[in-house]
Formats: sequence, structure tokens, C-alpha cells
Amino acid sequence: MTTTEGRRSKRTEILEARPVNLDGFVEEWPEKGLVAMESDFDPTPSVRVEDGRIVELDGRARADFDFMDTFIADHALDVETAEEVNAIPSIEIARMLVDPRATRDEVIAVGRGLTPAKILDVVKLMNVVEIMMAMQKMRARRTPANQAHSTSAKDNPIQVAADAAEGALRGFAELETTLGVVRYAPLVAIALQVGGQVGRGGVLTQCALEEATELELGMRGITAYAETISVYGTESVFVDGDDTPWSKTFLAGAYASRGIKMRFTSGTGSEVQMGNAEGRSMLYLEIRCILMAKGAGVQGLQNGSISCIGVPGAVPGGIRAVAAENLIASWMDLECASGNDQSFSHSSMRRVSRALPQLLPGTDFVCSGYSGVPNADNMFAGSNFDVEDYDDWNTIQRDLQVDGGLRHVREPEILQVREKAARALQAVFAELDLPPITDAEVEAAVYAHGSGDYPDRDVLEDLKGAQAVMDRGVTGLDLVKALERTGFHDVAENLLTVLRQRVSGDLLQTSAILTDDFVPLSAINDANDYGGPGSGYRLEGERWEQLKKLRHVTSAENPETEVS
Amino acid sequence: MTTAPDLGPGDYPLSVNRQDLLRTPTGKPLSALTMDAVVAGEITAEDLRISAETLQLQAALAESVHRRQLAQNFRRAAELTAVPDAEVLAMYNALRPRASSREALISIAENLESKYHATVCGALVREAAEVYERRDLLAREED
Amino acid sequence: MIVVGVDIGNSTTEACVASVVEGRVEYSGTALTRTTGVKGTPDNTEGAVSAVRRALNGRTPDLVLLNEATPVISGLAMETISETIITESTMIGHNPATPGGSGIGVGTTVSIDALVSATGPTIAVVPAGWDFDDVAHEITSSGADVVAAVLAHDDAVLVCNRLRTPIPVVDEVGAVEKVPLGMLAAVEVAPPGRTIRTLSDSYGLASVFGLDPDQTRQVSPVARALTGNRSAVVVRTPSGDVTDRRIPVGTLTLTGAGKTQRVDVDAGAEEIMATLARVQPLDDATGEPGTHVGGMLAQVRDTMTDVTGQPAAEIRIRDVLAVDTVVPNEVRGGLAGEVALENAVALAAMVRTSRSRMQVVADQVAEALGCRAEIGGIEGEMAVRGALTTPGTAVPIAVLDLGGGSTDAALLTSEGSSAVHVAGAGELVTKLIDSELALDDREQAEAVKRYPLAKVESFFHVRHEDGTVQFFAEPLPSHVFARVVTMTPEGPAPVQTRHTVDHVRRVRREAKRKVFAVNALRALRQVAPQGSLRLLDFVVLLGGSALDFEIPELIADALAPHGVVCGIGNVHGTEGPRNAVASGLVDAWVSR
Amino acid sequence: MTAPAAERSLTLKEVGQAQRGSRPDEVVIAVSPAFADPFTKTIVEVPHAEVIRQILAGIEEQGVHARMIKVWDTADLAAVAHIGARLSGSGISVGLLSRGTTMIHQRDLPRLSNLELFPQSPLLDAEVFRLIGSNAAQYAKGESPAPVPTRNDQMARPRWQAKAALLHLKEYECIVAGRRPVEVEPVISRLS
Repeated sequence: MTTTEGRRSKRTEILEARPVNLDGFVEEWPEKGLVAMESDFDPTPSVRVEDGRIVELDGRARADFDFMDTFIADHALDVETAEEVNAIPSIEIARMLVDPRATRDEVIAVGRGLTPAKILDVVKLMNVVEIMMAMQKMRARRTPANQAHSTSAKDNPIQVAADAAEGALRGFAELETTLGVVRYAPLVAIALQVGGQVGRGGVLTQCALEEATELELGMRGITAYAETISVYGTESVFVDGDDTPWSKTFLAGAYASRGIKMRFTSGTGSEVQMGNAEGRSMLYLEIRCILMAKGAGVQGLQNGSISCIGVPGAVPGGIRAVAAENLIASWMDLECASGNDQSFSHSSMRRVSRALPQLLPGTDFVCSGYSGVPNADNMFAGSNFDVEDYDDWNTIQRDLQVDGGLRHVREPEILQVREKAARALQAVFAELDLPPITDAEVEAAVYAHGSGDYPDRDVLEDLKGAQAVMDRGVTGLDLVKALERTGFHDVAENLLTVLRQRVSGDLLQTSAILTDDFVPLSAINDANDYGGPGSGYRLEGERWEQLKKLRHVTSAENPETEVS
Repeated sequence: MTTAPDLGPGDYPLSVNRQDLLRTPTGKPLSALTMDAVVAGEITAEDLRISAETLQLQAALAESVHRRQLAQNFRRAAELTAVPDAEVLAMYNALRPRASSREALISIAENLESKYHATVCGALVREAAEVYERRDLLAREED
Repeated sequence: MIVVGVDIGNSTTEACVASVVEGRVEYSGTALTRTTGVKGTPDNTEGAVSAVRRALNGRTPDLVLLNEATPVISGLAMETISETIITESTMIGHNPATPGGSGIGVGTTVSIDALVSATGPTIAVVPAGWDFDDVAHEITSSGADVVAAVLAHDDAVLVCNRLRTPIPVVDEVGAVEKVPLGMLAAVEVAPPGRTIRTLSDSYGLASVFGLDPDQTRQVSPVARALTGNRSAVVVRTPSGDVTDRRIPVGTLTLTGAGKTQRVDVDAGAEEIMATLARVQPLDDATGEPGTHVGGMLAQVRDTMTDVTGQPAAEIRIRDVLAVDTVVPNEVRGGLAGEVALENAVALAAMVRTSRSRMQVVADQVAEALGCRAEIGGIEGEMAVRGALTTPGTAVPIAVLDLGGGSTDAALLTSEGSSAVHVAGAGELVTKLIDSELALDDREQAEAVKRYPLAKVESFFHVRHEDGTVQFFAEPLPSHVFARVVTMTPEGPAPVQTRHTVDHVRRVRREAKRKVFAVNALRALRQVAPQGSLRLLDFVVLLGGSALDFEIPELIADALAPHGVVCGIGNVHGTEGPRNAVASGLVDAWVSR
Repeated sequence: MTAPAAERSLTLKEVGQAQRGSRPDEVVIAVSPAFADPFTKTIVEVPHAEVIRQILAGIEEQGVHARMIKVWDTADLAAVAHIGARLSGSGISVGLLSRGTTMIHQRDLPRLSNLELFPQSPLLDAEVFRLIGSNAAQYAKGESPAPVPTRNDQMARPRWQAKAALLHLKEYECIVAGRRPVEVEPVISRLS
């Protein structure tokens, strides 16, 4: 910037100083794939079936298929219906998606045979309101939910336990953690599990790590599900990630074979970010990811650009494309954990508007996740929303009468579960002969905001303890025993009930979560039955009464007082 | 493989509606997994795993709601319940790009099929070997 | 029947299971856990029960035997007792890694932006923000007779390389703006691998600045402070000085043997230990209230009050160990973050009380495990008994138990036994290493204490501290490349230091010697017949530090001149230096 | 008080195919295809002339020799840096992408590993580049420098992620497949 420009107006100066101008924006470059979803370089839809096999897909003959084409043709697409459904005009399919009179099942049946380019062709016809209309119907689970990140900049297990308890109490159905120092994982995963079950019995937990350790913690029952299994939309980027559709499919089977819920992760922008978009639009490549996930037989997908959100966020129509990728995951009958989980903008207005296409119609998990700790403690590099936004989120839910999965909870209840979580973890650590948690740490956990509010742990001793957890083969069952022996009977019961779920496999079905009564709620027994106004999930009754509560609401009965 | 009973959406969740069908890999019913049993030391980690039979039931359920690929995943999973953890991870690593020769992949498939009767998984590995060969993703000589 | 011996130590609790059939003892399992609470207090129950459960592995015990554990609390403190102060910015002696040029330049200090008007030999003073190209250009083009330079940035070599004739340049002087201007000054830089000759010598300084004998006497501390540096700057100011000051940190009052002696802590460890020797056995030690020493001893006393319920007035400090050490501290008045090695004294103090509450622990253990529990004997005696099962030992025998907080000695002769605890053990060693190397990281200090050192010379080989080379087939992780490392069981771990392997090794061995070799002699003298080490035949080393890779050797070296056979315990010929007390308890019970 | 930062330009004069160095006291600076031409500054507008000048200064201050090469057939940072390391007499290199992302590499390391990585190009300024040069030279001398402190900024994503992707794509356009690395002489001229 040079100073030789002429004098600037006061208004320009004010506008220039607005947070939104700290965000980055770029022009499109479709030839290289730096374009959201409208590109002349995307293929034209086509499909041809011979002898029960797809021999042409989106203008490419079988001999020229890369491995994504091959996998999608052989595993994702319904060969019997492919030619027929692809012949339906895109406008008809788009209308079905929006029209409440077309049932979810009907639209899904059509979707099963569509090629990636055809799917793109359909959603390109839809504006963002139509995408939301469709999402409302296509979401797999009838009841929307939300997921939290519960991490600590110091990997402090007490903080993770207390924030997990508060998060669970506030309504998150799933809690996810990860580490700064990876060796801390066993202690933090235990803290997340114990804290979560204190906050609300039945909450599901996961710890994002490299595949082998993540799977091991899951097999031992210290965590309940997994989601950081990344897939990509071009062969070269997939290979750069050291995987193929077949290796990931095998991994999906491995998780299910241990009774562990799992979903893949993908998102617009990852391929162009790595410079290998093969000239396709971001959304086209994401559709290939979604179909790959479907073909693998995994129950769900976390998408919505995720860690690449800065890329679609910087191009025209990018956030519309992100809304569309969530819709397509749902349309392909997958559980959709719909992003909103990374620092997105300096502007609070942009942060909210980016979330509306998921928050208003509702998704399986509106955020994946919402930072249940201050963003400075968020080891996923910060989320679009954090604990400081709780009251805003609750107010938006109340204003628009939508269910974003959270609720206002009064401070005494929060302090109570935070203390109980810290005490329970203190007892478990003592029982398992892990580095002691002092009463001062428990006290800190009750009132703390971030990791700086806790006494420092002896990291060396903690890491030895973490190693001991792995060496001694501590399992979820040991946590149950420790809780039971130390008088945390209700928490022990909660955890045992979650572990018992593994035997039934009910949580392996699409979009499954556990209710307060430990009943698995999935797209089978809570299938989305939206069929227009007055149908489907409605925010009403007891739940609506819950969401009417805020921190400060003037009492109608006695306007000199507040109710909360 | 025992044939799964004819299950429909109404049977879900099995843990609520069809406890009669559920057994742990050690043969215990779900109702045996109580806190008292845990405290008495009668429950081990092995009791809290899913059985191949249960995965077949879930496959039938998934099929009943037209989730063909999900059902197929449950069938692969049912086969993998018999494979030890370390071996499962080794097979996964062998399937990574340029990690294995064609022969190595075929021998994994054969092992799955003959030792574990895992024919669905075996087919997946064979298919990978074929695609990897065509796309130059088998281990290279010089690596 | 199944009998379990349990040894509650300061940091670990050991359990040892035996089946006893008709007086025959068969050992069948051991376990180790962290001690819960302070040794000798009811809080120990939890750790004892979990150790027993783990050792039993599902079996049911008939009898649990506990040691009569004496509560021992040790406290640690370190006080710096010397301080180097520079006044009037007299000198810069911070030894930057890369000074420029070589030789000595004497002239008047002038700021770089005033060079054009400088006359006579000039020393350019360059503040932060000046680019090295501009500095070189300014010096060359100003026409001034610049004979040396002092820079804020790390630019000395860069500036020198850009001058027609190289001059001595000292750089990385963070507070360069405080250098007095218009004063006569000298800058000296030695060639690589050499140290300065002129400014580190009193007569050198006298020649440079034309000093008379009185003035020369005054500047001798400056010369001394610069000894060993590769570069230095000295500015002649009206009352500039470098002083080396003792810091009073309080007086220690030692009472014992009917006498009371007072000693200033800043007198150093030798003086403190000599004073202590005059009042043995020590009844109590107190520190002057309001001083650091006073605070530390009061804290040890308060902790003991909390755990025993005994009033603070009744708590006695029964031993003190003082160790001399050095800590690198930033010099007050320095301009470039100069660091001087200051003297410090580390103190370990130990408290014991006669009021053991082991009966409470025994009752609680009995209830938790549903079996009988008894106090089976005094730990010192039990340790000797356990040590005696080491093949090749015989009565009379002495043991040295090398723990975390205290070093314990016990003696068994045909006449009976005696035991003693002295302050200072593994934790003090860690603290000494941490502060002398300025690691400020207990994890690294602990690793330096426990594992041998090496230097990673390439991705495929390390040179161990003994000079041998080890090759690796797989490349080492990149974060250890070119670093001094500790060879931990998990592989090499970096030590954040610029010191050489030799230096770190010297610090480590010296710390261990100052604590363990000194304490071994001190403790054994207290139990030896007539206080004479020559009358001891066998000394068996027990406890966690007996597993250390060099402490036993350091102790053996210290004992060798006294003709003592010293070795590592091997309880029952299988357990090594562990489980002596626990198995001693069982043996004692059987022989009763 | 301080002299204003001078403006300088950088030209990389080709002197022939890059050869493996034999001096044990050299660090190779390896740059990506678009470095200095057509790009002239990093993602946060630090001029390439200043980037190179500071890295060279950091190396020179340590008394170590520097040599510079341009890599033509890849714009992958690990590959650029590793090619540099294999040509370096000491085995140490500094690899640079046009947008500023930097890595210190060593010949014996696997390509995907590194000694120090500075992935957040928006946070690299002249001072950091000086320290990177200094550390690379110290590694070449077998010393153990403290790693250059890495910075982190959660809000770098919304501001820079897309521009970084764009610069990356542009850099890829400049790749000349099959062209061997070329030794270049950095000519830094003062404009003001």
C-alpha cells in the first residue's frame, strides 16, 4: 500500500477498520479448480452400463477411470437404476429435493444412481434457501444435535474433564478431544470420558489421533467413536495422504468390527489447497469424496470444508457450496457432521452467516465441533464458535425458534457438574495409581475459564502415568470399576451403559447418538419424516420451554425480577 | 454363517427391542453385564466386544432400510471380529499406496479367506490389488 | 498361609507376597506403587492396599506385615549468595558467539549518526534498527578514524566483512543505548579459539587507559570479570566499577550435643557442614525469621504439623545437608544480558517425629483386605535383614538406602542394630543439575540424572559420553540432530543446552558426588561402631538410586579408602536392590 | 533514529547446472521455480531480495559459505529443500517457496522430514529469515542452535489460506518438468 493515494473519507477509514477486512478474498481461477461450484471445466454428466457394470462415468470410459471413478462406479452407484435416474432432467430432481411432497425416501432412491457430475448439475440449480429447504428434509436423523471440542492448551486432564462435563450438560451429544503433546492422549481421553459421563450419561466421546492409537483407545473402550479418517477427491491427493479408497474401506470395517462408531472426514478446498485439483471445482471433488464414503459403507461423514474453510470462504459463492456439500452428504443417506468447526472469520457477522445454512434447517451435528473451551485452548486450531459465544448461540436459538443442540444452564448446576467431574477424575487417577490431582486443582476446575486458570501439572509424571495406562492395558471397564469403588456409582453406571452399547452395535447405524435414557437414537428409529409445514422435527413442548431460558429474562409476573 | 432372522426397522434398537438376540463373543446375554458382575470381576474387556453374529443382525437391519453399502461394511466387520488387532492394523497398512506388491496383497486375501473365512474382505483386497496394478500403486522395485 | 510384607517408603510402596508352609518361605510376587500421603500417616493405606492387591493378583492374604515407618519430610531450598554488579556501564563482557575482526581498538565512543563530526580515534556505537550494509557504509564514508565498533544486532562479522580494513567489533549488545558516549573506551576481540589478553589483565588496562597504581588497583575486578572471554568492551568512566558482593541470606542456628552454634548461610556449605559436625547429634535447626532460610525451615515444620497433628513447637529438624553450587545469573547493570556464574548454597533439611501412626494404617489395611495386619518391625532393621539375603553377605552388615528425599543407613551386628536418616538424596541431585545447567526444566534435569549422555553427530550415529560411537540403521528423529542428548530407554532425548557433553557430564557426576558420596560417609559414620568406617565390613546399597548407572560406583570410590566392601543389594538373589524391607518383614515374622 | 529500510531488487543469474558441493562449510539455499521471477515478494510482501539478503547474512555472520540453486521441476517445499540438501557440501539446506514458506533440511533425512519447518508463511519477517540462515549455518558447523521460535496465529486461516492456495497454484504453473536444478548467483541491487 502506498501513501500517495489521495485523501480518504472518514467513512472509508471506518469501513477499512472493520474486522471483515482482515479476512482474505481471492478471484476465481476455474482452470486450476479455485472455484466453488460453477466451472466450465467440470465434466458433463453421463453414465453407461454394460453387462451390469458401469463402463462410462461423466464422460470418461472405464479404461480411463482413475481410482476414484473406479471405486464410485463399482461401490457407490446403484447400477440397476443408474441409466434411468441420470436421464431424469436435473431440474426435476432439484424440485424433488425442495418439494415437501416428494418424500425423503423417494429422493434418496433417485440419488442412489446419480453420477458425481449429475449431482453437481442438480445442486447448481439451487440457491441457498432451497439448499436449506432440502437439508431440512434430507438430514438423516429427525432430531438435530451438536458436537463439542474439549481440549486444553496444556493438555490438562482436569480442564478437559470439567469442560466436558459442562459441555455435556449444556447439550452436546458428542465430545471430541485432541492433544498438543500426543503422549498425553490416554489421560486426556480418560478425562473426557469421565467428565462427559458426569455431565450427561450417554454422551459419546472421541480422541483425534493417528489411526493406530485412535483405534486402540477405541478398542479399549476409553473412547466411543472416531471421525478423523480423511478422504480426498482426486487420486493424487488421496495418495499424498498415504491412503486409497480401498485402505479406507478396510479401516471402516475394522472400526465396525470392534463395535466403534466411525465417520469419515472430507471437505471442499482440500485438493486445490494441495495444488492437485485436476481442474475441477471444489464441490465436484467433494461430491466424489461423499460418494467414496458412501461406497465404503461408512455410516457418516464430517464435511463442510473443515480445515480448508479459508479457501471456499474466500471465493464467490463459496459458503453456498459448503452448504451444498452438507446437503449432498445427507442426500446420499449419510450422517452429516456439518463443519462450523474452524476459525472462519474476523467478523462475527460472517461467523454467524456461515453457520445459518446448517443451524436453521438443522443437521445431524450442526458443528463438528463447537469449541467447548476458549478458542485459545482449542487444539484443533480454533473453532467458528467457542464458549464465549454460548449466550449468543442460545439467544439465536430462542429468537428463531430453532434447535442448535444447546441450552442455557444456570451457573450453580454448571459449577456442580464441574466439581463432580474433577472429583471423579481425582478418584479415578488415585485408584489407577496415576499422578495425583490435588484439591487445589479441583477447586480451580470449578471456577476456571481457560487452561491458565489451573495450577500447572507435573508433566513428566503425567506422561509416565499416560504410558502406564497403555502398558498396563487399562480399559473402559477399569474406569467403571474405579468409579464404582470410589463412590461415583451413578457415573460408573453411565459409563458401563455406554460400553454395553458396543455389544449391541446399535450405535453403528446411521446418525446414532444416545438419549438421556440411553436409548440409541438413529436414522432408523428417529428417521427424518419431514413432509412440509407442521411435520418433521418441531421445536415445541418441553424442549422449547428449555430453550426459552436465557441468562437474563425479565419476569412477566414480577418485572422487577429476572427468571433464568 | 448362521442366517440372520428377518429383521425390520421396528426391531431397532436391538439393545431395547431384541435383547433376546444379543450375545457377547463370550456367549453372555446383555442382561449379564451388570455392575454387580463387574464388581465381582466376572466381566472382562472381551465381554464388551461385539460378536460377528450381532454384526450380521445389524447388517440385516441396514439392508431393511435400503443401506446396501452400510450392510456390506457390517458383513466385512463381522468377518474381521476374528482377526487380532495387530493383524488388522498390519493389513490396513499393507493396503496403503505403494506399500505392497501384487503378490503380497493376494496372499493377504488368501489368508483372510482360508484362515478367517473372510470372503467379503478377501474380495476387497483382491479388487485393490487389481486397481493398484492398473494405477501404478503397487510397491515399486527401487523403494 | 499367604503373608504379604509391605514397605511404605517416602516415594514408593513395595509389596512382596510369600507363601509360608511349615516355616518354609516361598516368594511369589511383588508390586510397586506410589506412596499415598506422607510416609507414616493414615493416608498411606490407599497405596498399601493397592500394592498388596496388585502383588496378590487375585489371591486372598492371611496376614499383612507393615514396617514401622518413621515420617520423614525433606525440604529443599537454594539461595544465591554472590552477585556481580556493574556500575556506570563500565564494561561489556557477554561473550557473543560471533564477534568481528581481531585485535584491540582504543578511542572515544561516538554514536554512528554523529561519526562525521568525530575527531581522533573513534569507537562507533550502533543502536538497534541499523542495517549492517548501512553501518559499514557509514563507517567507511564518514571519514572518521573508526578503530572499533559496538553493535546492538548480531552483525559483527557482516560489518567487518564490508570494511576496507577490519576492526574489532563486539555485537548483540541489547542495551547499547546505555553505553556512555564521549568516553575513552577499548574494544578487544581475540581470534577464534583464543581469549582476550589485554583487557583481562590489570596492567593491560593500565597501559590502555594510562592509569596510576591506585587506579590500577581499582580496575582489577574489571579485568578479572573479563577473563576467559573472546571479546570485551571497557569504558573509562569517572566512577565505573565492577563489584562482587556477598548477599546475606540469613543465619542458621544449629542445636545439639548441648551446644548452640550459629552460621551464616552465605559462608558456604563447607562452613555449614563443619558447624553441623560440632553439634552432632542434631536436636533442631532454625532459621532467622524473615530470611529465606527461616522461611524454608518453617515450611518443613508446618507440613509435619499438618500430617502428624503434633504442634509446630514440638517438631525438630534432625538433619541438614548443605551443598555448594553455582547458578548462572544475569549481571545487574550489564548491557548485553551478561551472565555471571554466581555462588549458591543448596540446603536439604529433614524432619522426623516419633509419633508414628502406623497402627491406624494397619487397622485400615486389615479392614480393606479382610485379613490380619500387623506392624512387623522397624524399617532399618528389616532392610538389613532383607539385604542379608544378598548372596555373599554376612553379619556385621551395613545398608545404605538411597531414596528420593533422604539417604538412610542401618547397621546389624551380633549385638544388635541401629539406623539413621540423613537429609538429601535423588531430588536434590535433580535440583542441582537443573540450576547449574540453567535448564529450568525438571523433566530434562531428571533425564540428565538418570541416563548417560551422548552427542548426535549424524542421523545415523551418536558419540556416547565415553567416546564410543554407536550406529543406527534407521535415521534418528530430526529434533535430536546435532544435539547433546540423554540416552533414555525410549531413545535419545535432547538436552536444551549449549554446553558440551563433557561439561554436562561433569555437572551431573559432581551433583551426585556432592549428595550421595557425601551422605554415604555421613550416614555410615553415624551407625558405624565408634564412628569408624574401618570397622564396617560389608555395605549393601538399596533403594531406587542404587539402580543408577553411576551412583553405586561413586559411593564405592568414596568408601574404598576406608577398606569397605560395597555393592548393590540383590535381595533373595533375584530382586536387585528392591523389596529388602518388604521381604525382611516376612523373614522376621517367620523366624519369630 | 533508524535508517529507513532500503529498497532492493533481486536477480538470480544462472551460472550453470547445479553441482554437488565439496566444501563442508557451505549451506545451500534452494528456491522454488517462481522465486524472484515472476514473483518478487512473499505472501506478506517481504521482498524476495530482503529474504535472501537476510538468510545470506545469517549464514555469513556464522562464518559459513552459502551457495544458491533454483529448483525447476517441483514446487513441493520438502522436495525443493531436500534437493538442496543433497547438493550441499555440509548436507544442510534452506528450502524456500515464493510465498515464504521455509524449511531447513538435511541430506540424510527422509524427504518428508526436516530439521526445522516454518509452515506459516504469513508470520515470517526479515528477522526470522535472518535467524533461519543463522541456524542453518550452525547446523552445518555441527553446533546445536536453539530452534527458531515458531509463531502461531489461529486467525491466519481466514486471512491467508486462500491467497496461499492461489500463490501455490501460480508457482506450480512455473514448474519446468524435467529441468535440472540450476546454480544461481543472487544479485541484489539497491534501488534507494
